[in-house]
Amino acid sequence: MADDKKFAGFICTGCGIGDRLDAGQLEAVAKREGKMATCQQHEMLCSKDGVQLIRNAIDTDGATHIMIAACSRRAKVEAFNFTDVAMSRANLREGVIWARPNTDENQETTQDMADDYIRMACAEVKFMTKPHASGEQALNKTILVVGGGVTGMTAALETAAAGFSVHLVEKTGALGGWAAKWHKRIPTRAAADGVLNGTNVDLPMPMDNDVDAMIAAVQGSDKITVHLNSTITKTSGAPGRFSADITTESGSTATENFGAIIQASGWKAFDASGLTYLGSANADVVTNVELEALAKAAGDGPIKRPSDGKEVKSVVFVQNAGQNSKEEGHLPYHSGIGDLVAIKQAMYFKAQNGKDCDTTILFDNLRTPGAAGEDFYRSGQQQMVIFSKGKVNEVTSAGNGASVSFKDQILDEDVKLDADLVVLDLGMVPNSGPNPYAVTDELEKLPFQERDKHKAEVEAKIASVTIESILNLDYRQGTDLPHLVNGFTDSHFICFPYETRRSGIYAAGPVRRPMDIKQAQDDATGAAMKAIQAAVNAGQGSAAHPRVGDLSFPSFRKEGCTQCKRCTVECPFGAINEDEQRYPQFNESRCRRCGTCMGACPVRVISFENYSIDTVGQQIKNVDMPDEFSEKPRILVLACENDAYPALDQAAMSGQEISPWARIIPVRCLGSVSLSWVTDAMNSGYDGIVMMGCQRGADYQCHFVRGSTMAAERMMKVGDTLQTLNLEPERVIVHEVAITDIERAPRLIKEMEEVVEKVGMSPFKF
Amino acid sequence: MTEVVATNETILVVGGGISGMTAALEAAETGKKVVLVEKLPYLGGRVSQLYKYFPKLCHPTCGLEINQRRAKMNPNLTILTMAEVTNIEGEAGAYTATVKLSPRHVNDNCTACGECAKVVETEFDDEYNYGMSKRKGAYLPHVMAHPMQYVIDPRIVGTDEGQKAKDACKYNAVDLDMQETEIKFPAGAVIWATGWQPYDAAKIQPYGYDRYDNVITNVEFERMADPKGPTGGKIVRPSDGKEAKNVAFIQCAGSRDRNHLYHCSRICCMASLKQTHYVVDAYEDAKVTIYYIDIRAIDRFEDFYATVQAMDNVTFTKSKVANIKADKDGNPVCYGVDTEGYHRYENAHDLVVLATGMEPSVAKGDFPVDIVINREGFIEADAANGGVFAAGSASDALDVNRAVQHATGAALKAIQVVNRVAGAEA
Amino acid sequence: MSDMNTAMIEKYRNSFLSEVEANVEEGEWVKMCMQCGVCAGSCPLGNAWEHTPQKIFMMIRAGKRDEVLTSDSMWMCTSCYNCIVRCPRELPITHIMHGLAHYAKRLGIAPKEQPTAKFAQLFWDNLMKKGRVNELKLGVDLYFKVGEGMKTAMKNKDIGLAMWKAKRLNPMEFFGGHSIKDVSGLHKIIAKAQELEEARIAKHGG
Amino acid sequence: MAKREYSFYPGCSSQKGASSSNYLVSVQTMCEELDIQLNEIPDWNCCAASIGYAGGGELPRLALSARNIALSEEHNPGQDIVATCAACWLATRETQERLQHDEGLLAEANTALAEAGLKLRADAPIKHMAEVLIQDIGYEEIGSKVKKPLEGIKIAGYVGCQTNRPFGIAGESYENPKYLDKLVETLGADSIPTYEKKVQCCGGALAFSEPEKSQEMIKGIIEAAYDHGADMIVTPCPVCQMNVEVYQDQINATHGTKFKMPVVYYSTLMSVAYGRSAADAALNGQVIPAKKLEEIAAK
Repeated sequence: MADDKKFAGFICTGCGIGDRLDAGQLEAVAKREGKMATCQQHEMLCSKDGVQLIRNAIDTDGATHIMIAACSRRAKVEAFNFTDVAMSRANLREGVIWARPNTDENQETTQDMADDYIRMACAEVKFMTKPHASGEQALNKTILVVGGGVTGMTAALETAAAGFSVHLVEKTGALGGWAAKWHKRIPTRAAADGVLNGTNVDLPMPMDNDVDAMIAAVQGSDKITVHLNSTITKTSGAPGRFSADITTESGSTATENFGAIIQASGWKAFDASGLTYLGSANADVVTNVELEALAKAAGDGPIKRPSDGKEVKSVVFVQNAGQNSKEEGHLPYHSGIGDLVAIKQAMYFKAQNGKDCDTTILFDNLRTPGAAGEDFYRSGQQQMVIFSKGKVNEVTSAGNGASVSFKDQILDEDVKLDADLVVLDLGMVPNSGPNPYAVTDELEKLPFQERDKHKAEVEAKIASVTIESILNLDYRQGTDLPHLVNGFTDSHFICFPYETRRSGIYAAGPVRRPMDIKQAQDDATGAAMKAIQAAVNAGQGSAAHPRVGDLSFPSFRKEGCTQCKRCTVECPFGAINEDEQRYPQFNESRCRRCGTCMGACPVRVISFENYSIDTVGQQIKNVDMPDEFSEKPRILVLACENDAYPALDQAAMSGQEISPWARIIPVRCLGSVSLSWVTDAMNSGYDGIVMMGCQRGADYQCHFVRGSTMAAERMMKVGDTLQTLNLEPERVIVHEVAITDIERAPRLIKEMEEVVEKVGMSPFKF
Repeated sequence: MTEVVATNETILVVGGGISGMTAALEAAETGKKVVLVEKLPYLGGRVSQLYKYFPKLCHPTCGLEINQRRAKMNPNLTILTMAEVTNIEGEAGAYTATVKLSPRHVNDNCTACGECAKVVETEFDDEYNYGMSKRKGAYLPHVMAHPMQYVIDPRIVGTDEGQKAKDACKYNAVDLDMQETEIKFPAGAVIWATGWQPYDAAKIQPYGYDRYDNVITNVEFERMADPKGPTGGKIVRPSDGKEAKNVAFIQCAGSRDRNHLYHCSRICCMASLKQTHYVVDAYEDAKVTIYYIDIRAIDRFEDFYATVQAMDNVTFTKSKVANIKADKDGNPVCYGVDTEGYHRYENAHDLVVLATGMEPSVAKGDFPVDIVINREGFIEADAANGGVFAAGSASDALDVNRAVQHATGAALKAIQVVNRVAGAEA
Repeated sequence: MSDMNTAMIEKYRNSFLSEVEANVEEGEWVKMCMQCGVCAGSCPLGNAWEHTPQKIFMMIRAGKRDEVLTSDSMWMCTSCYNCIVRCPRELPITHIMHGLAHYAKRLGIAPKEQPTAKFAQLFWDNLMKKGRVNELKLGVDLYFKVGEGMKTAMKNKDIGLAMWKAKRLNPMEFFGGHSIKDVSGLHKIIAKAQELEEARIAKHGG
Repeated sequence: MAKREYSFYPGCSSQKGASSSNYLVSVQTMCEELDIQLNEIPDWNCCAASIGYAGGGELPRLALSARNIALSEEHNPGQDIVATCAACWLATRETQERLQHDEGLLAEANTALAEAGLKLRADAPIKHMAEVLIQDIGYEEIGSKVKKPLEGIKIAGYVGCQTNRPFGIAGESYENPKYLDKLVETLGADSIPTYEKKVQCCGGALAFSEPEKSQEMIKGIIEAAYDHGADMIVTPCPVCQMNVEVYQDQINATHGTKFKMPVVYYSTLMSVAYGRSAADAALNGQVIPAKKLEEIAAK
């Protein structure tokens, strides 16, 4: 294709660009230096006829590569949406005229900036090609659901209802999971419209368990294939072409292909045996899970206490048993739904053992959120359930039954309370597979320099616990979904809760976060949505979140590859495997197009069609470099396109100045920044480099999760490179910049300006 | 005149906040045609007015940037701003929606160059900052607004201020003759994502929001903490602009209260813990008091709660403040009883922040379609709703994370309907 | 009733709560309290309360029968209704306080020397005589039955004098004074009402 | 404008020679001016205020007000019941609502009333005189009758408890009712909208039994009025009026204050503003004379 490239440039003179800048000169630069075959000016390029001008250049003059010099690439996206050509944009509005004061003494430097952005945009587009989908995937309309509890069944039913097929794999011999064991459900609704406040009004009551109906629906669906007593022994491939081995207890294996995967592996009850101080050994002290069995066994009759079968006349619920505690053998988090469960179970006694059965709930903060939650609390009070803010110290045996010692925090006194039965509110523990990043996560809690020292012991510690795999992925980076915290596989994004680090595999239900049936069902429906979407997008070869619709994907020059494996290790999404000759295998539809592999590659062989070592490297090289004595330093700014770049745009929009020496290049992610860009820039005479990425660490804000971390680690080594060039290390700096830093981001560039003043201009200007 | 190309396979999403955007984008990115209707001039809803999210303390505009980019690039998505759904007729698979379009008085020619705002002098309360600051009669709602187009306030149309704006525009983008119009189009399924609004704090009379300058709401405090906000991110007293270092948060201000909102608004506890960080980060000698009935922190939020509990300049008091009176220096004084062991208090603060709850944006009885709502006015999932599905905070008081999950599910519910219509599947 | 006074009430049992629910005016609301304390903070008498209303509700649910009924806290209520209008759960706290006070009185375990308890009784007896309150007799009764007799009377004599000057106090009231015509009718009505109420309470183990 | 008729429940304290007899006098004057006819409920009895609870149980106390309502229904059929005393109004209206919402209680009440050959529907609206003024008559008409505007007088509107809670005046807030201020302005005087003790309880119920407690509260009410430069306090409640007015000497004695703050009724103000004599306005009923009103009345 390279031969018949046809370059066309377009310069908008609207929004003051024409008034502030010498458009003629810009055009000259684009043609002479930028090698644009044609370059046209327009006073409003985003207008209908401006857009038509471009359209014609493409359709009639056959332009294949266009350079648009106008506003920021974030503006007028809909107007400049030419998907059939390679396109670059020079940011003359937000990037230049709005970022600089309109005064004569600034005129020259402002024009310099604009000229450079034209050069850069021309250079960039020259090395781009219009991305094409590889056609690696076809649309596969079958979804794999792992786990046959309420979450899994809901995911299966909702997926089927959208016209997709499902294979539902359940480890045990029956569908239904925990929910099938429950006597009744927490109500899903708040009080109906029109219900008044009162002491005897129609408030939500525990609901009948409808799991059997669900099971029937699943078994009755012609789109759902159920595999009982089965597990996943191998998963390979990528969205659109997953292949999974479904193996039965008896050992027979069936291999099926899937478009996407939903992991609904659920939860297990926290092991109470450690809670001896709460009487866990006492027969009449039961867990909230065990109580469901007692209640179910009693049918609608009175619940009897285990020790001697006496009808329970008094019961105490000990909330948060062993939860929210950093102590050994306790749960460090809170399961959240325990109080709703306790209210539900207290109502069992009111209904089955009589209204005069005394039920006391000892809570710390009563967690009954939302509309339905608060109404259920009222409902419990209406039933004369007694709620007491109490801190339980111990549960001791009193012959049969048990006695609870607690501090009533309202009455401010210590109480010893006898009861026929005591119920412990236990937390939910996720059923997740081994965390692929267990070691890294542990090590990153330590300061960088200490990590190597402790690596061995951490690895040993992690290896000492064996966790059964759920998915058995044959991925280079591990067999299962990464953990967020405490074993939960939830994504760490607040705005994008389903974005796991394994494209096309979505977790749902209590494996992501402790939740009740209703939440799990809502969650399963969302996961089903994402799974279907992943299959559809994979079928078109387009990227998943956040670069949705991006058709470009990484490729590499085999002859140049040294098989160093950096790319396979550093890919935040575990997208890259190694083929039998140990070369990287990119698995396009697992790839999120962040370019971290490109940044990682020491020999620069990895590239995207529209984003490569050259598309950026050439921009750096093509900046006009004034000589050492010009007093015109040049500062290269590599800014994350999601946060830092928008922050700089907004800075300009709100009247902040940006240094006239800065030349800003947006990058997909700081993780995609190749060290070679830094060394090239230094060699070609830049006086300073400012890199702006997202916050890293526990509360990372990087949309590619590890990108900014990877960049930071790489740049720690840049010091050495500078030493060899004997340049001052402070000429290169990496900052964490948020999209809200509209005042700070320009200041950070200014600070580099001051550094340059201090250490002097670079000697590498030729 | 806005044209909307739609069929019975089109999904109508009502409300362009985080839930509506999510539902619309998830459906559109699955290849469905979607029409998104938003009553304000920009997308993003309440989330765009927040400074940070709990528990990560990251920035909502970061996700908004991505969602807006998704929206700009997606050919399946039609966005109508300043638009309100006034009627929905028909049944699942065959609805007809009537939408009222209010005049923006600015057309798509707008390049957001801002010349109109430069010449207009008339100022109005800035809704984006809950009236804590002023904006011009020609304005960009906020610096991240999408669509990135200015708005001419109808109040200057017909005045020479309006004419000035028109004359200042080089691109014929200002259209003072623009009229309110009404359009009808078909849709197979509807996602109702009209979200929430802060409860009117003036109704909580004992707290004197309507009488004391230094009693503000949590949503106002959020704008105050934002560097782009009315105080440039400074936490100060509205009455005299002095630094507000001794700040009180009053939980359940309007929530869990039969005089106001029956329901627990779920997010307010976490929001106040988050805002406590703002205060503590702003001032070395900050002092924060949180008056609460129950702190409702769950799962991941528990750690967030623990971090704030560990701060030695933060006090938690289990008490619903009885009332507030201002002392001679304008300090709001909280009166009440700490119920843990009965201690009467009378605490003066620099600033009191009412953790006001969420109420549904659409009042009972104002829905343009038959829909099952509960006592609190939230939409219940019900077969009777046919092809209309609630998404996010229209269904319950939800935090952003849960709202987005719920909206993603709502998108599938809608897709199921239009897929049945299509007979074809996806 | 006496046996009920000594009835063994266990901790955190519904028995006392049920007793209050059945026998105390508006008692069925006690279970709905969520311990926010807004009533406690709203009471104009503030520190005069040994146990605040919200605490009393917790004590009832904790089965502290004697501590509640013998407490003088309920007698602190000035019927200002601040708590009622602010209560997020709409408990009619003023009435519950009156109800508890009356119930304690009825059981004969209300604090003997509580002045308001005495005054409230005097007020009732006074109005029962002629169907209308005789302020003068009430005042005088007060000085001698509640206050320290002559001392209190002397302390307040100036007020009496001033009121008399303002024609807002009539010494002649001491003899006869205002009355309704159908006093016996009123008495019959009240007697019947009392009888009905006794019956109701008896039914609920009063 | 047709005469307005109401079934009137004066209450014990406004009887001749009783503590708020002056209230009744000024109310009658005010009504004459506003063309209101008050038809006293024949043989009405005491409502037990909110202090009868020691001796009287729930039902007996309800029965007291029930009897008054029944008598009104019988003798003044179709007329709204109006009370001038906050306690009377509250007790009667509360009884009304309780009986309306509890059929059992209504039945029991009727059984009791039957003893005296009475019966009760409990459906007539029960109003405080302030409601009559604001809702039935309105500020405009009230203002139109003003002959001598109360110019130059600064008056603190003290609403108190029971006129304000739990029912209050429609559209007014419990924490910051504005109707007395509006009324004061309507009569040409200066109001004090920021008077923070507007709804502070005066401890009326404890005035006799525990004076030190109630007088502490009264002190705050008067102090605040002085702080705002008030010439006098106006109130719609006889208990408040008496409490706040008559104990000022004792408070001065105990706390070394120099209180001499007149406390008047809205009806006193109106009677004067409507050009009636000091006697008609019952200014002679003041324990602490309202000099500024006397001057205007004398003009």
